[in-house]
Amino acid sequence: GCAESDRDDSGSGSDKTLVFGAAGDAKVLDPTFASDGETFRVLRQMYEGLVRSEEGGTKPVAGLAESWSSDAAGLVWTFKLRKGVKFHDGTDFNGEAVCVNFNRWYNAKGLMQSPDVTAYWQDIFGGFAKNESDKLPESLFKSCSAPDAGTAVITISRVTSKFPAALMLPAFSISSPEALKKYNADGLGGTADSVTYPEYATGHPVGTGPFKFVKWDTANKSVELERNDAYYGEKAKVKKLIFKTISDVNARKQALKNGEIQGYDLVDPADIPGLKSDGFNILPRPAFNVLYLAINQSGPGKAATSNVKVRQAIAHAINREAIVKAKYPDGSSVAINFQPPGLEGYNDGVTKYEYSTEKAKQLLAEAGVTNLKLKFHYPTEVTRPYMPAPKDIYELIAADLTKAGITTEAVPLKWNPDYLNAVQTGADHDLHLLGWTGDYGDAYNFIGTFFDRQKDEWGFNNPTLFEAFKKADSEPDATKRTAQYKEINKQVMDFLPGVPIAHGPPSLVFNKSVSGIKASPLTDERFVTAEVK
Amino acid sequence: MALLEVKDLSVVFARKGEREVRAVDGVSFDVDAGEVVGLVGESGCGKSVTSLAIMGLLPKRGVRVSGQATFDGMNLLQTDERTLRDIRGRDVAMIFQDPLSSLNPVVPIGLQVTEVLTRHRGMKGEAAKKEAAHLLERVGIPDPTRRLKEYPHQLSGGMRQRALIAMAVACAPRLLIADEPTTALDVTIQAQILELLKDLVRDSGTALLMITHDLGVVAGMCKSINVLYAGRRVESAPRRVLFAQRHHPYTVGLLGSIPRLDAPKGEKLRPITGSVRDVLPWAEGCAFAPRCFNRVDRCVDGPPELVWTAAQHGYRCVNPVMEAETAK
Amino acid sequence: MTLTGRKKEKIDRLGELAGAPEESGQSLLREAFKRLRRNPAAIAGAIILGLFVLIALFGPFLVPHDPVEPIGVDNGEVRSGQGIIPGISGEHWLGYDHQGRDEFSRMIVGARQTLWVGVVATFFGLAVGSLVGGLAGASYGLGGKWGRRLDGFLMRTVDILLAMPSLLLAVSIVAILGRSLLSVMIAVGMVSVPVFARLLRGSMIAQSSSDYVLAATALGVKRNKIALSHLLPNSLAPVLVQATLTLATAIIEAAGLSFLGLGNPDSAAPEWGVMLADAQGFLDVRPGLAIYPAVGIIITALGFTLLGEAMREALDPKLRK
Amino acid sequence: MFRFIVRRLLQLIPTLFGLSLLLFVWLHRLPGGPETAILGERSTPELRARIREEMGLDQPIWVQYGRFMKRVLSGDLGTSIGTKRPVTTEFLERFPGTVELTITALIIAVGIGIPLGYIAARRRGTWIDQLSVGGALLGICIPVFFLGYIVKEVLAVNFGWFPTTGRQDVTIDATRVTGFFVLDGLLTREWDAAADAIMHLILPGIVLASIPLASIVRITRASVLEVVQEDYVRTAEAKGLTEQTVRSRHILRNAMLPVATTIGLLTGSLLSGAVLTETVFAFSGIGAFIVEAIDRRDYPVLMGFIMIVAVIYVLVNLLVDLSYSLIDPRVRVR
Amino acid sequence: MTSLAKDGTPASPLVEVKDLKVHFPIKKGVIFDKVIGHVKAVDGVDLSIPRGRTYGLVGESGCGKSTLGRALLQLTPPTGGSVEFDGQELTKLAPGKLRSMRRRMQMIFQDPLSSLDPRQNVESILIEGLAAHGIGADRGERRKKVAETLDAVGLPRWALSRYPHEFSGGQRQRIGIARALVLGPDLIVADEPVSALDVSIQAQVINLLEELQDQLNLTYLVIAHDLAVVRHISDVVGVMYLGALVEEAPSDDIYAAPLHPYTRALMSAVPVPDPDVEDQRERILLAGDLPSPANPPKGCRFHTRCPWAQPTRCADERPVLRQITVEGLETGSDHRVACHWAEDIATGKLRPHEVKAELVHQEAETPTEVAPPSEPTSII
Ligand SMILES: Nc1ncnc2c1ncn2[C@@H]1O[C@H](COP(=O)(O)OP(=O)(O)OP(=O)(O)O)[C@@H](O)[C@H]1O
Ligand SMILES: Nc1ncnc2c1ncn2[C@@H]1O[C@H](COP(=O)(O)OP(=O)(O)OP(=O)(O)O)[C@@H](O)[C@H]1O
Ligand SMILES: [Mg+2]
Ligand SMILES: [Mg+2]
Repeated sequence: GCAESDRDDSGSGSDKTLVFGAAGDAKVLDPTFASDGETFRVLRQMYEGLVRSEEGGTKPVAGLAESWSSDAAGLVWTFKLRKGVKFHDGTDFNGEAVCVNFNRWYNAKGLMQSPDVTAYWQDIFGGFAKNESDKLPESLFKSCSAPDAGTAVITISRVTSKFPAALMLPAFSISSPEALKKYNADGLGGTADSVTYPEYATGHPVGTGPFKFVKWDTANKSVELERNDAYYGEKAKVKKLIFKTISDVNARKQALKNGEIQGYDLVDPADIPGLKSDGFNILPRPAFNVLYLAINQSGPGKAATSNVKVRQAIAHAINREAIVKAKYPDGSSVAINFQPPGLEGYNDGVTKYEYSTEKAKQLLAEAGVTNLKLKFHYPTEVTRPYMPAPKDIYELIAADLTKAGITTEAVPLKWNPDYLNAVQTGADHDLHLLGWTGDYGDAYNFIGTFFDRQKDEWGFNNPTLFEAFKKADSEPDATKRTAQYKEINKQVMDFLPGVPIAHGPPSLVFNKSVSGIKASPLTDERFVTAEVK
Repeated sequence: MALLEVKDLSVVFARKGEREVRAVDGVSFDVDAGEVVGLVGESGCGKSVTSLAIMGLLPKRGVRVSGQATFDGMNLLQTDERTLRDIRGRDVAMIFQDPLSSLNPVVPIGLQVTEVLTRHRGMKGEAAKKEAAHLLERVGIPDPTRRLKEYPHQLSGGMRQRALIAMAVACAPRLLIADEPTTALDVTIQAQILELLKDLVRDSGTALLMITHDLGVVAGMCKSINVLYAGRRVESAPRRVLFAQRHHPYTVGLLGSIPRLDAPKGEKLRPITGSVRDVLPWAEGCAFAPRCFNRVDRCVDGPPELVWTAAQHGYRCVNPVMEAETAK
Repeated sequence: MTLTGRKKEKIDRLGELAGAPEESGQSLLREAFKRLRRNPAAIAGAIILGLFVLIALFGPFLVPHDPVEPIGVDNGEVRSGQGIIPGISGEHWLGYDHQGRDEFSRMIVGARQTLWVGVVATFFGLAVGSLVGGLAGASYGLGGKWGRRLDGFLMRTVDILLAMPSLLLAVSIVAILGRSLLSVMIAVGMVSVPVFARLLRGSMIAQSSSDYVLAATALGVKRNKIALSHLLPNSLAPVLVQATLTLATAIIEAAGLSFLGLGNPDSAAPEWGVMLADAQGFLDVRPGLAIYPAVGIIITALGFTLLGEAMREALDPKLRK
Repeated sequence: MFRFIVRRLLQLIPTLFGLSLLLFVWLHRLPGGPETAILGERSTPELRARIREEMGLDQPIWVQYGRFMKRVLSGDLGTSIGTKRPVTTEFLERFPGTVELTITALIIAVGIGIPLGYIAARRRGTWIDQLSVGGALLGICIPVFFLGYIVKEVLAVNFGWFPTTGRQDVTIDATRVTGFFVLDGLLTREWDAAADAIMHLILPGIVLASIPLASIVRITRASVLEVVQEDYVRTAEAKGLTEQTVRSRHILRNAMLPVATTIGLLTGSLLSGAVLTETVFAFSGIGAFIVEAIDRRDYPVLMGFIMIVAVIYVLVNLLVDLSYSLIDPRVRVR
Repeated sequence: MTSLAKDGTPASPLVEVKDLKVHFPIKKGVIFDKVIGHVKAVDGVDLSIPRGRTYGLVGESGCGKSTLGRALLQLTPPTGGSVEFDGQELTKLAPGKLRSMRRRMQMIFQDPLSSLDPRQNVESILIEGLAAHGIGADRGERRKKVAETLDAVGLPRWALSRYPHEFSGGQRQRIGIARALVLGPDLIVADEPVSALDVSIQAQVINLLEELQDQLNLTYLVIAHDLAVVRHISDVVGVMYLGALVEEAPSDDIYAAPLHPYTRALMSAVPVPDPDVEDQRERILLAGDLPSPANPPKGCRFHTRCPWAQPTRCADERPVLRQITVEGLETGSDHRVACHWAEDIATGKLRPHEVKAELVHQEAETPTEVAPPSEPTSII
């Protein structure tokens, strides 16, 4: 009966189905355990957290919490919750439910403490109520209380710039306490090297979002959701939303052309003009990422690379404009910071290293380095939003470096785990390509992730820099913090641990018949507004 | 008119880029109903090619066949493939040298027999099976109904040859060509098979063209004998005539080569020197000349003609061996 | 006998024609080669391969452009990130590749690397496979009870190799040896090891029951010598034929590895397989980038296969008729 | 026969044991472990160390192997590190797809390959011969991703005859019984589901068939060439049998033996080798999953899958050997 | 046993075979092979070959002739019995000693082509044996020896650089003979040396063998299925049936007075190239085929096909080779027969009767091993 009446008020699009081509399978349906973009995309349609990102942007805006405030010390946060929200199972969303979720995470035991299982909790909040491993840090989360149904108060143990922005991560979505209990959400089975997810995580996700879970057809690589007719906000315009996994980008394109899917993510930049001329809608996301060339200072060529002149020479040698022009889609830009423009802390006034082979040669000469040969790692079989064609980019950089008199030895490795393993551990790499896409709108999520402590990836120890990060992170005042980040960016670009290269906008594409979706730099596209003609 | 008249049959293998091989070179002979005619010669002299040419079984490409092979008034060499298929197996049948390789290893004996019956006598199902069992029995295979279900490898050599004969005589052919039917068999089995063939000819009036390299075999069963050398008939005579007085040095040599069971011990064999490879092209003279003990200058003047004596005895030799010399 | 003068000569000459051939002894291989020369397919294959080898040898000296110089990127003509890759022009006969390099020059220069990959990979597979298969075959054929056990052990090992998905095999070889041209070639070669091993073993076992092996035993020749100087040479024909055919597939499989991101690390150096794999991002934009190397590979593979098949026929005694 | 089967199955045990040991050591020697795969760009040495410790990857390899074997012997293949689902479940879910695909490909390859090989042999040395062999070769020479692309572009995008991805239209609400979609459709009488599943098999089937096609053509050709000059074919001709009878009963039946072995071998390699096809067609099968597992260093999945694939490979070849004795009565399996 | 050499002096035996048995196991089993039976290819054969003489062995295909020949040369290890060669027991010889002993005993094969390595030219075929035994100090010396041998077998010098396939059948067999001769052996086992050859070539080879024996005082064991050939070249003929000798006699006696029913049947089956003989003679046609050596009939092995088989003894008592004395029949001391009723048959007291053919079930001897794969598996 309910569906019948809905049909009338939501118009002609109501019984339509939208099939979206995802590049990978969702891995789990419990947000707590999720850590990858493909899983997030599915969960975001079913779940909501206290905070969410603004549509099409990176700033935190109201989610299930309509507003929030902290005490002066920045440790006690009070969230005013949205009223009249119900979970898909019909139970009420309230402060109690928020605390149940936070306490569930905080009190995780056993396998739940595995970094493999609760990756984002550990990333943001560190440890648990009772840390079972001495390697776990103290938890950032301290307690949660619900003074009334419309309020949740969360206390944290120290000031950090991450909070509450990080709460927009889907991993901190609020599940129905009823369902958590009913489907034994914490009942992870097996042993650490052979974990099994409980029922909740594999087949019964219950959130508050605009779509409800229908089925997960692993044999046909698809997840099916349907409109949540009891959604408090504007209801979804399509009846069914299906995510179908097509990992090969050419296959996604052909599936779109053949009408099997109505849209897909991670469009190959080279395909964009063609798709456009075929009448498909390209939705470029703002470039919330950065590609950099890391120069490891304790690699085989450390004698040279630890010399800042050599690093500067490398920076000058690379024709970043040409690379961006040749290999990136429209709307890309050459990077001069290790963070994208538009994010607080971005600094226009950093030292820029213009393309000049001459200057590079001169700097090398000044450094007294001749016949420099560097080991250059690059990943294969991968395209990242910030790096559409790593091999091509490597080849262009290598050609540039050769011109400046630096020879490179190529070490191509499979992205995961070989490549990441090789460049993030040990010291057997001089140059490598890597980058980052922001999780939420915060500078620390970029530069902090890269440079806030000594890392094998970079191989340098710069206590001043590390100290600056610590200071900025614990600065409760946002404006001050931004100024500090600006300063850090300048510092970084003078120290030049690597060369930022590009910010590239990844794109989604949709069929002509689909409208109403807005691209998000955080890949937080909301299908609730999608309309299929 | 004889049942089968072969006239001037020639077969040339002419494949691109290879030397032409004149395997059969103007061979003529007749076979009458109810009689056994022998075709004798060493390996490679063209016996098999002759029989295959008559049957129309030579490969289609790279072969030139000329002359005539008239069977019952019909020139088999000019007959189209479709008609030939009707004749083969029904009017003219053939059995081959190696009984194992001549039977399809993956098809039961029964089916291999019944398929002929089905093809030419339109028999099907039980009737065909019954008839097949009857045929097997006729060629002396014990317990035929069981044998029908068996595969060639389950039969002994002699049984296989019998099964092949059963297939050949399934439609009571008027002409049977046997290409060295006993060469692969033991003497005791050979005797059984030869006896069987003799009986068949006697009982059904079938004409039999017996191809062999064993003069002993033809001595016992053929009415007339043709000796082939390098693709040509070098001597032809009724068997008693041939064994009594052979004229061609080749025939003489052949007989001199065979150790006889009944000959007294200590007698030396008198083989022909050289081998079949040492041939002279017929166009140049007598092909046998290089191996001949009796050769003269005239031998290489040109191709010798077949000379006929009164007793239907022909020989292709310019310096034939006469009676006195045979003993030598 | 009564033959005189010229006539006798004639007979002797003609008579000996068959017995004593013109030149000195012709081994089976030579005979096979003669048959090969008459086979149009073999000739076609040989011509293709001859051209291929010529290009591989001399191509690099004849190309109009440097095959690794990103001309098109430097001058801004190529913007593959936006789907702009200019095609055939007077200056660049096959256009640019996605990195702004001259496609024609890359095709020509790539022939060498392609050939090299095929040859080395096949050689590796052949060498290891023959070693294993030869040892197994010889010990089975000549070695008695213990020989059979050794053979059993070796063949079980080969079975394991065969049961292992070849992709995993290749991937892990490349992972363990590190990515280099050599490990790609070894990986491709490794996949054909079981094929060669089983082929040679089968062939040797078949030969080991032949009369000439018995004859050699009767002569008192030592087992090792029999294995090496009789069994091996006589069993090699099918293996060699297979090697020719493997050469073709090796090139293709090396390309497959590049497609999976495991190819030659020096990716700028042109090789058809790599070029083909690189082209997959631009199938819509410039299908030519896939077509040229694909056609190159197909023609080469065709050449090897034609020759291989013809060799098989030439060497096969059963098909000699 | 029974003895033969038992014997072969028993022989499987040492092979599997050897394979597991080899594989285990081999896999664990690969650089990078599941921890890097799990953590991706955000990995830190501390996190990696913790995961290694928790998963027991820091223990000596033989201890790990012992643990693995203990679990396997108790019938548990463990769970996937990547999906946290039991390896057996994953396998049961993905294997049917691969089987369906393999069967389709074999039907196509055999259906085209055997006639083509036969014709090539009968017209040996003519242009038809060269064309068939060359044409079959074309299939294997064009890389799967390219062929897949072309086939999809022409038959799907252009003509719209076939779907290009997946095993079934995601909007069809089909009941799953066995996991074999076509079979399920037939069992549940959901005809449209079955038909749709078949349509989804055709393009990947064609592409996958291109790999075994060349082999089948070549073997058929060689085999027919050998058989046609056998004496029994001459006997059959001498019996005056019709051309069809000679061809089917006497030539092809004998020529099929080596072809059958080849098909058996190919089946084995197709089962685990359909990687690229599965990827290009977003087809849920084990090939693509194995590749993912390699990337993730998902040891349990790799061990489990490869062992199962090895068993299946052996079983398929056992079947081929048995079918041998059906086609050829001379062969007594031993 | 004494016999006279050609020149009339008593010859000492070069080879003494006693109770030689070769049983090939028939294996079956689930995991490990169990022996479930034996093919009794040779089952208790005694024979003795005097120096410089020729012993001929005839019998139907599959009766074990080749196996006997090979076992004698230790090419197939015998299951039991002894082989004494020039006073040396071969069966107990160490492998190394045996190998050097091989110089003195050589073999000639039935199929000349398949017994020659197609990839060796004649020179290396002939030198191989010399090298294996270190005969001849250097290459030159060996070549000389090879050349002499080539002359002896009547092959032209140009043959040296040729390959086996370039020769005709007769020439190939000469190469095979030369290979055996070049080592200067005492004994030559010739397994069907002429069966694959044309009659004219056959005669040439037979003559050659005889000449060589005269020149070099060779001892031959000649195996053949053609009684006429065997009788022609042999001094003593042994008739074999299903793994055992049924009759042994000087070659003249065997024709003049065949004693064993099987010998009689064999004799009557051999076709004679003489119409008169053929027309007159009476055939003893044997029914059926040779029974399987894996499961030989009890008692006299021949009794299932014997036209003279008697209800007693034949089916349950295995006859031994013995000498018989019959009135009116000249049988030498070296004429032995294995038949219970030989006397009665010889005198004509027993008459042949009809025999019904029994089924002989043939099975593929060695089950075909499943063919190895020859196609590349693809990575992708
Ligand atoms: N298909 C063929 N192509 C070329 N030459 C052939 C072919 N078949 C036969 N010959 C040649 O024809 C000649 C006669 O061969 P044929 O088979 O008739 O001899 P044969 O007398 O039957 O000998 P055998 O006793 O060995 O069976 C031989 O020299 C042979 O080489
Ligand atoms: N290696 C072996 N393994 C098992 N059985 C064998 C073996 N060699 C020979 N036989 C069997 O031994 C028996 C005698 O074989 P042998 O070869 O000695 O016979 P033959 O008299 O030489 O026959 P032919 O005249 O056919 O050469 C046959 O039944 C044969 O199948
Ligand atoms: Mg013939
Ligand atoms: Mg023998």
